[in-house]
Amino acid sequence: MENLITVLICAPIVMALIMALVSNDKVRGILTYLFGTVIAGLAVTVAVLWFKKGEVLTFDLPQTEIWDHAILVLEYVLMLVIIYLSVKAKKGIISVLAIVQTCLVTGLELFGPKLVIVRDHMKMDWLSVIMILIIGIVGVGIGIYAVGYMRGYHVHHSEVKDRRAFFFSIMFLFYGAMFGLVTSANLIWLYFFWEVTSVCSFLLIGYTQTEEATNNSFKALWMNLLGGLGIALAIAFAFTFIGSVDLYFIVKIASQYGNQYGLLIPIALLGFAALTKSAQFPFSGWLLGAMVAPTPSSALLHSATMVKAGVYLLVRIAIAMNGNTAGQMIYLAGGFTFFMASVLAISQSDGKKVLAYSTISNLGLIVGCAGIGTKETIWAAAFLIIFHAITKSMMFQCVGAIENSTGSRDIEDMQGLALRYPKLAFILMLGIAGMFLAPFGMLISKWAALKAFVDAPSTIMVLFIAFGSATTMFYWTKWFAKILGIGEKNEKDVTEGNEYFSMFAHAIMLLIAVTSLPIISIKVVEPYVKDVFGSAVPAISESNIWTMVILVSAIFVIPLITYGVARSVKHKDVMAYMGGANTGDNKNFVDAMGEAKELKVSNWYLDDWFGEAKLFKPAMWGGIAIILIFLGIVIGGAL
Amino acid sequence: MNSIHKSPWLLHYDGSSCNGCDIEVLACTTPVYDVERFGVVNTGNPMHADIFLVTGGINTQNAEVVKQIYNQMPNPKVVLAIGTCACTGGVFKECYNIQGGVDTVIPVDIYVPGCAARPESIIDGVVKAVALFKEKSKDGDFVEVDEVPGDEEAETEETVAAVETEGGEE
Amino acid sequence: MMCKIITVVAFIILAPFIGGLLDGIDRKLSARMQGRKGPSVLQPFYDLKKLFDKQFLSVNKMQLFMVISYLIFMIVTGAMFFAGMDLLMCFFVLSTVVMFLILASSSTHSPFASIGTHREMMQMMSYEPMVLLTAIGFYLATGSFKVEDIIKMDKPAIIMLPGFFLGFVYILTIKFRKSPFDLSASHHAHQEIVRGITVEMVGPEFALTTLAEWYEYVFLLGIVGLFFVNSNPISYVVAVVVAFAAFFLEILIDNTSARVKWQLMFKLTWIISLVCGGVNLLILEYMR
Amino acid sequence: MSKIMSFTKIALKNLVSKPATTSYPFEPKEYPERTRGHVVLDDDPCILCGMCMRSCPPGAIKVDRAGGTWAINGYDCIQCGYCVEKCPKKCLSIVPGYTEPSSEKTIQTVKVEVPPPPKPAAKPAAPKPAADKAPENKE
Amino acid sequence: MQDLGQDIIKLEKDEFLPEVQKKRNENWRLGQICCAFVDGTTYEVSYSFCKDLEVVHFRLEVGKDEEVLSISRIYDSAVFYENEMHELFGLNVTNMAVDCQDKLYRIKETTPFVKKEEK
Amino acid sequence: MAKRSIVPFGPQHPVLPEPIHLDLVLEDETVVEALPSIGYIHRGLESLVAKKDFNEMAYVTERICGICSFMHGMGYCSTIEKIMGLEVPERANYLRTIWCEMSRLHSHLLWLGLLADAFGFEALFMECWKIREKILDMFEESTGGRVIFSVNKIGGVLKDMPAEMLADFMKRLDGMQKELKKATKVFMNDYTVKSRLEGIGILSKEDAIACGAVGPMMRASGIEVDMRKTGYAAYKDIDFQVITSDRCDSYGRCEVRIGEIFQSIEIIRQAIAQIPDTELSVMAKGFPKGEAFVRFEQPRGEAFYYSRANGTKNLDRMRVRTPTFANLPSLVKILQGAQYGDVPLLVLTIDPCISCTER
Ligand code: NFV
Ligand code: SF4
Ligand code: SF4
Ligand code: SF4
Repeated sequence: MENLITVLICAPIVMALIMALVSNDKVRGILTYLFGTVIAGLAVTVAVLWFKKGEVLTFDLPQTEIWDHAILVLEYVLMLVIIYLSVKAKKGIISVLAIVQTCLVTGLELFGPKLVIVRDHMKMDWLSVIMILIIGIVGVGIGIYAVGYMRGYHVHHSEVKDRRAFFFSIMFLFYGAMFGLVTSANLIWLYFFWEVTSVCSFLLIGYTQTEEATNNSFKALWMNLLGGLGIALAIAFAFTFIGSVDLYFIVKIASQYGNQYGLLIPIALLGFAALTKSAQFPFSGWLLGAMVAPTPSSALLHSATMVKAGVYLLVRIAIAMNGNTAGQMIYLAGGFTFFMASVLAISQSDGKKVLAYSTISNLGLIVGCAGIGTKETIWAAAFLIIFHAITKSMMFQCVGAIENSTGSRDIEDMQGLALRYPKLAFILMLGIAGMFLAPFGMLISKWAALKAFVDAPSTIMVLFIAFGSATTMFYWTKWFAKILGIGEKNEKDVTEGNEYFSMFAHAIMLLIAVTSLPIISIKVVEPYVKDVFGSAVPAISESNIWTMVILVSAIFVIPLITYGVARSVKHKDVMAYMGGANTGDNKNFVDAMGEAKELKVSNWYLDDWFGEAKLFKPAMWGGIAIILIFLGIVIGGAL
Repeated sequence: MNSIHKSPWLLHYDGSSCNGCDIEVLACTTPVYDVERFGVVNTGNPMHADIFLVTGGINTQNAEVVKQIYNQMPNPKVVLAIGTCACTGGVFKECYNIQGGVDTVIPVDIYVPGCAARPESIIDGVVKAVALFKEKSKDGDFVEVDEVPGDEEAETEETVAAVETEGGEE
Repeated sequence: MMCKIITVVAFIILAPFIGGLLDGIDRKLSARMQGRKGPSVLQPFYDLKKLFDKQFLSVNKMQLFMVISYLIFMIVTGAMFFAGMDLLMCFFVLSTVVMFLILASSSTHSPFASIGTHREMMQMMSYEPMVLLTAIGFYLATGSFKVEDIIKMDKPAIIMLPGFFLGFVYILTIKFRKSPFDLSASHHAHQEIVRGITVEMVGPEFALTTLAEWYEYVFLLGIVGLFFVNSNPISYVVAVVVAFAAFFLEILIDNTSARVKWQLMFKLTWIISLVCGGVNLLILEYMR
Repeated sequence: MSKIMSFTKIALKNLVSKPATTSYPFEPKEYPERTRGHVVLDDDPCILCGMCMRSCPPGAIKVDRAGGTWAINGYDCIQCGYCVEKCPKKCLSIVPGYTEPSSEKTIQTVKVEVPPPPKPAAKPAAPKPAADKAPENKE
Repeated sequence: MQDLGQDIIKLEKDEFLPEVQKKRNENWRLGQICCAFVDGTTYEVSYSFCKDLEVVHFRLEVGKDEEVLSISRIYDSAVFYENEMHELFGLNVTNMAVDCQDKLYRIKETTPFVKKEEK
Repeated sequence: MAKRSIVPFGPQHPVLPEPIHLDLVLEDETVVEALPSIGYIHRGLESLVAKKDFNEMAYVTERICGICSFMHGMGYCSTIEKIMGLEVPERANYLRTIWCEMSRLHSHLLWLGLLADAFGFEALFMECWKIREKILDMFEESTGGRVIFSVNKIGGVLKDMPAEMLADFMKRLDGMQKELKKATKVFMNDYTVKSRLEGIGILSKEDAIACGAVGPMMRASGIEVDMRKTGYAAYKDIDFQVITSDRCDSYGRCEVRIGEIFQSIEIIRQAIAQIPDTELSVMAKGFPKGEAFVRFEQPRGEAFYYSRANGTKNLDRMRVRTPTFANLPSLVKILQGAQYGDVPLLVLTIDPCISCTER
């Protein structure tokens, strides 16, 4: 197993180096398929092998010493890279963050007190396996999609310099970093991988090298570095107060002793770091800015995997947050973000922006679950991670494909997509339904979360969910409604086979995940919860889950039947009602000047209510307030 | 099979009436006359209507509108011309912008004279119209599309056919 | 089990009759409040039959498909409720139901239907929090989301849930499409959006929508009743009486208020949900 | 002060009191005597002078001297009463009762026996009741 | 029957606009504009201005093919009157703020009020 | 990121009894552009002067509109009376005044009802129309018509109202007043109603003058102009205060019209008390020659009547400038930036009468 994990982490990095050298498009495509298959295969193998044993595994990589040193060196390399890039872009101030944290961590490592408790550096449990599978399958799917997408992208955006070699290279590097992140138990290692993902994200956001992209990429960088600083500080505290940098040990201690002896401080700091990574308010800005990046990177980094690193970490430390101030900070930040982001999403008409807000919002929900830190919420959080990763990745890809075909990712331009691009529309509709409709996975998870919050009990979270669900419903529904409706048939679909392959693979994955929800619950999530909490109950009773599964089938079967019925009914076409001024084709009416005027039907965006101009700042300040107040309490309480 | 006589929903369109007949039609729905006693609902939407009440004569602009609304009403349907203007053009028939009564554009089933037509007359007219449904629905399968009945002058038929939407049943 | 099946079958068969009758009573009472004689109480049934008898015109084929799905899922929701299943799930499915209605109307590319659609969404956004909170209230009061468990309590839930009850009756005004919140479908009076969400539904299609609404009436009144039902058989009578009283109240509100705009509806509904639901929730959680 | 549901009192009062609705089609309506319903001709004194025809704003009256008929299109008459005012013989009157709605626009024709060239102040010849008021199809 | 300001003030075309502007400055409102086509040769255009209960009528006499300057830039509400005159009488009103292009009433006939004389 | 939609509002639209078309460009539900189009009722009846003689025209003009029918007939007759220099007998003047005010009552009540309908208060609509029926009954008893009266002739009126009838009417009006008080209170005080009226459709005093607004529209913007104060018919003998409001919004317009309802009853009361006993009409001899402008206060505001006679039985020109025509620019003005839900309401607050406007 140790070796396998090593390969899992190293192989992508090697592949990244190779990809950086390939400039031929065809070769790159073939290599991507090949490497992708290898990575996915490795991920699945790891998962299967681990499952055969089915127990928590702590281990060290072979030659841990070398790894330790390598990471130490690489940390400095990373720091230098950041300094170089930020100085080059005249944003040198950012490098201060990098210098401070790197020096802090490495300084402690090199010159700090000897660690009292040294444990294994690696750990594998159910959660790691879930993450590995997500990265390995969803992530690789996105990689395959990227081959076709980037080709189309450069056809459309001729102004952007073709740096695909760089793009794919970073992508593979990112896989490796992610695998490392989710298997590390040593905080210093985790910190290192964490920084690598930040830099990957930063590089990919700046892919187009436009001014906007550069600005946004640096925004992402400094926010993520702030998170990195959080981890660095957490490490520092752990070093000095606990004498260990073993994540699990820290969590265990903290969950046992609560806020005594400042044990909660590292937990709170880790939580803080996770908030930045998961783009919770006030750190949501970077994720929104990241939408300038080509869609595969949005799908991979900014929805399916990297941002999940934040919530992953939170779920890891959740048990230590149950019922204390650190937990309050996290769940308030999460709940607040869940609500605010879903409200803000209403005012967006850019498809990717909506997805971004929705991602932030859903991450907020997971964060909230983790912050509460009970069995049920962790159950819910695990499912939210799974469903969100699959669905969102699929939707990002779909919006990207739509953009490549229609030249726009504006929701208004998706009018009648069901007629124009039936295949893409199907994916999109499945995704939207998956995001909020009963009885799809996200909703079940949300339901579980709701129930868990009621039991917690946490009135404020219940209210956040109750109101946030309502707003969530609004923005999804209006998007959904847009896709149906009339449109011109037979528009040219330039989506490539590999893109469809990935999207349909996701769709199938989603359906499998939904229908096998009970199995996943019993085989994966419940054991995990049991491992952490000592016992497990699924948040939703089994009978309900089964009803849901039946409903899922119903939701496909019933419309199929009714579709047949509806088709067979005799009818006569009639003009749509336009007050008697219809010119006959349902698209034009007689206007005030007596001429035909084209009808326009647009969605609502409620700018005066929920516009970014109105709510973004308050949301930021709200987030800042929550974090400052509770961090203050945690730290103040310890002193 | 015929159930419309118990629930005739009506649509009122003001052609170029002077409002006199108009407000009398509205008055029919108000407490003193209350046509809802007979199940009449003033729908305001051609797609839901069974009876088409037109007040006022036909002029250049509203001819198209009247035809369109007529075509948007599902079968079976009847048309009532309310008021002298709608019957014949009335006092305005010599005006340059009045083509004449409603029957110059769509087939009219019942004429309700009066200037203004009294609510009582309108009620009588509606009652007569409802009786017509019995015959109308007997005319075979009304799910079938039928063109505007050709009991008018050829010229009318042409213009009406011109605004018919294309495409028959599916 | 047998008993459950009987209830569900009874719901499926009887609900349209009850719903239609309620509709008829509504129309009759409204007419009388307006000083009119009004139609017969059976009028809704005549209307329904007529609508089925009309020619079927269609703007978009998609619509019929959505409307049928709307009806079927509405029945499923009601059936789930009367089968004693999970209340929260009923509500979740209910929002799926509304989705179908929204999709039905938005598929037509009609300006009025489109505005109706958006208002319907706005309404949904307004009442959804209270709906969810109601389910949570029941859970806190009785320890279960399941209707079959809730009705086995020995005290009516209303004792614990007065705030939720108020809030729920409040949003019923929206769900029943009554003034002041009859914004998207314009059941009563004339509205700027013509018939809003149902504007392009012709004959049979409109009939199906009406039918679904009747099912919804019964389902919603069922929930009103649920606040009162407990293991005591007399409570069922009380529940029915209260459901009728609530219905009458809605008619009265309908006839004594102007239609407000959605802005006000949204604001008021959220505030009331927050106050009624939130306060009661806090109290319940504090009591726990 | 704003109140909510301030209409309640009126609504409830309406609910319990008798509705304002007439039972029109089931009970005939009683019109006030001035009601301008339709124009009737007392054919005795009529001299078919055509004054009414010329003064009628919509042109609803047709007087045919040669054929000896006076005809009115009830679907064209706007009940203005101008003919009544203008008739030199005062043989027209406008009385309650509206022209019935129907599916055809019919014209009421009255046969008028015009007396021989009138001698001033002479009584008209013995009238022959012109009962032929049967509607004729116009179109 | 008393009606204030019955007198109609005849104006020449060049003093017309300044007069109107003066009225506007004194906060008079535009009462109406009426056009009549008399004798088959001239248009009589009457402009009425009101203030409180007072009223003043200006009268322009315009030849058949002559032009009238629009006052719609002084009084917005003149737009409807002027378009109406143009559509029904064929009066040439120039410089209108909004020109409906004879689509105000969208009638079939052109200039129905002057037809007989012209054709 | 507001996106625009376009809604063809009308010509057939249930909320407006009359056909008028508006191209509404919306952002969400906010109207950013409103283009009205008229002409669906245009008949061109002013051109009938060439075909009908000037006496017949009295019957044509009262059919300009079925709501303000009486005053149209009267206005037209007045122009001819003025041209021919006829002195209308006093009783006729008083009768005209009474009928004018009854018209105003019926028109305002009709409007109140429609307004209630526009904001979705069906019961209130019914209540207003129920009360209005009583006035129609009075009309029918006195003139023989419910909405078109045909009692005006050049030189006077055709029908008299005997003293018993007047007394009876007064009694009925007293009864009505009580009911009206209750119903109008709802308009003025109800929370939901106020939420629809207050602050909606603001037309400032300056705008009102610039747009040439008339009638209640203008008076609700705080401008005190009422043509009845010029003292036509019997108004010279009647004591009344012009009702205005400074609110400038829909609520103000509603307030003004409600005030006028009660004022009308009061005016009728005064007129009945003072009505003299004279002839009903004077004979008009010959054909008129000359021209005349007359201004009257219609329910919707100031109307201009103009006739130009040339000494033959056909007039040269007859023109009516109706209040709604004058109020259209104000409508366009207040529609800008309104909410879509308020559009019918705003259209109604000018109390539009399209058949008057387009003639
Ligand atoms: N008042 C009035 Fe008229 C007139 N003149 C107006 O616009 O209603 Ni039909
Ligand atoms: S018939 Fe008379 S009342 Fe009716 S619209 Fe014509 S003119 Fe007006
Ligand atoms: S009815 Fe009178 S006016 Fe007419 S023809 Fe006879 S006599 Fe002459
Ligand atoms: S009442 Fe008027 S319309 Fe009727 S016939 Fe006499 S003049 Fe003609």
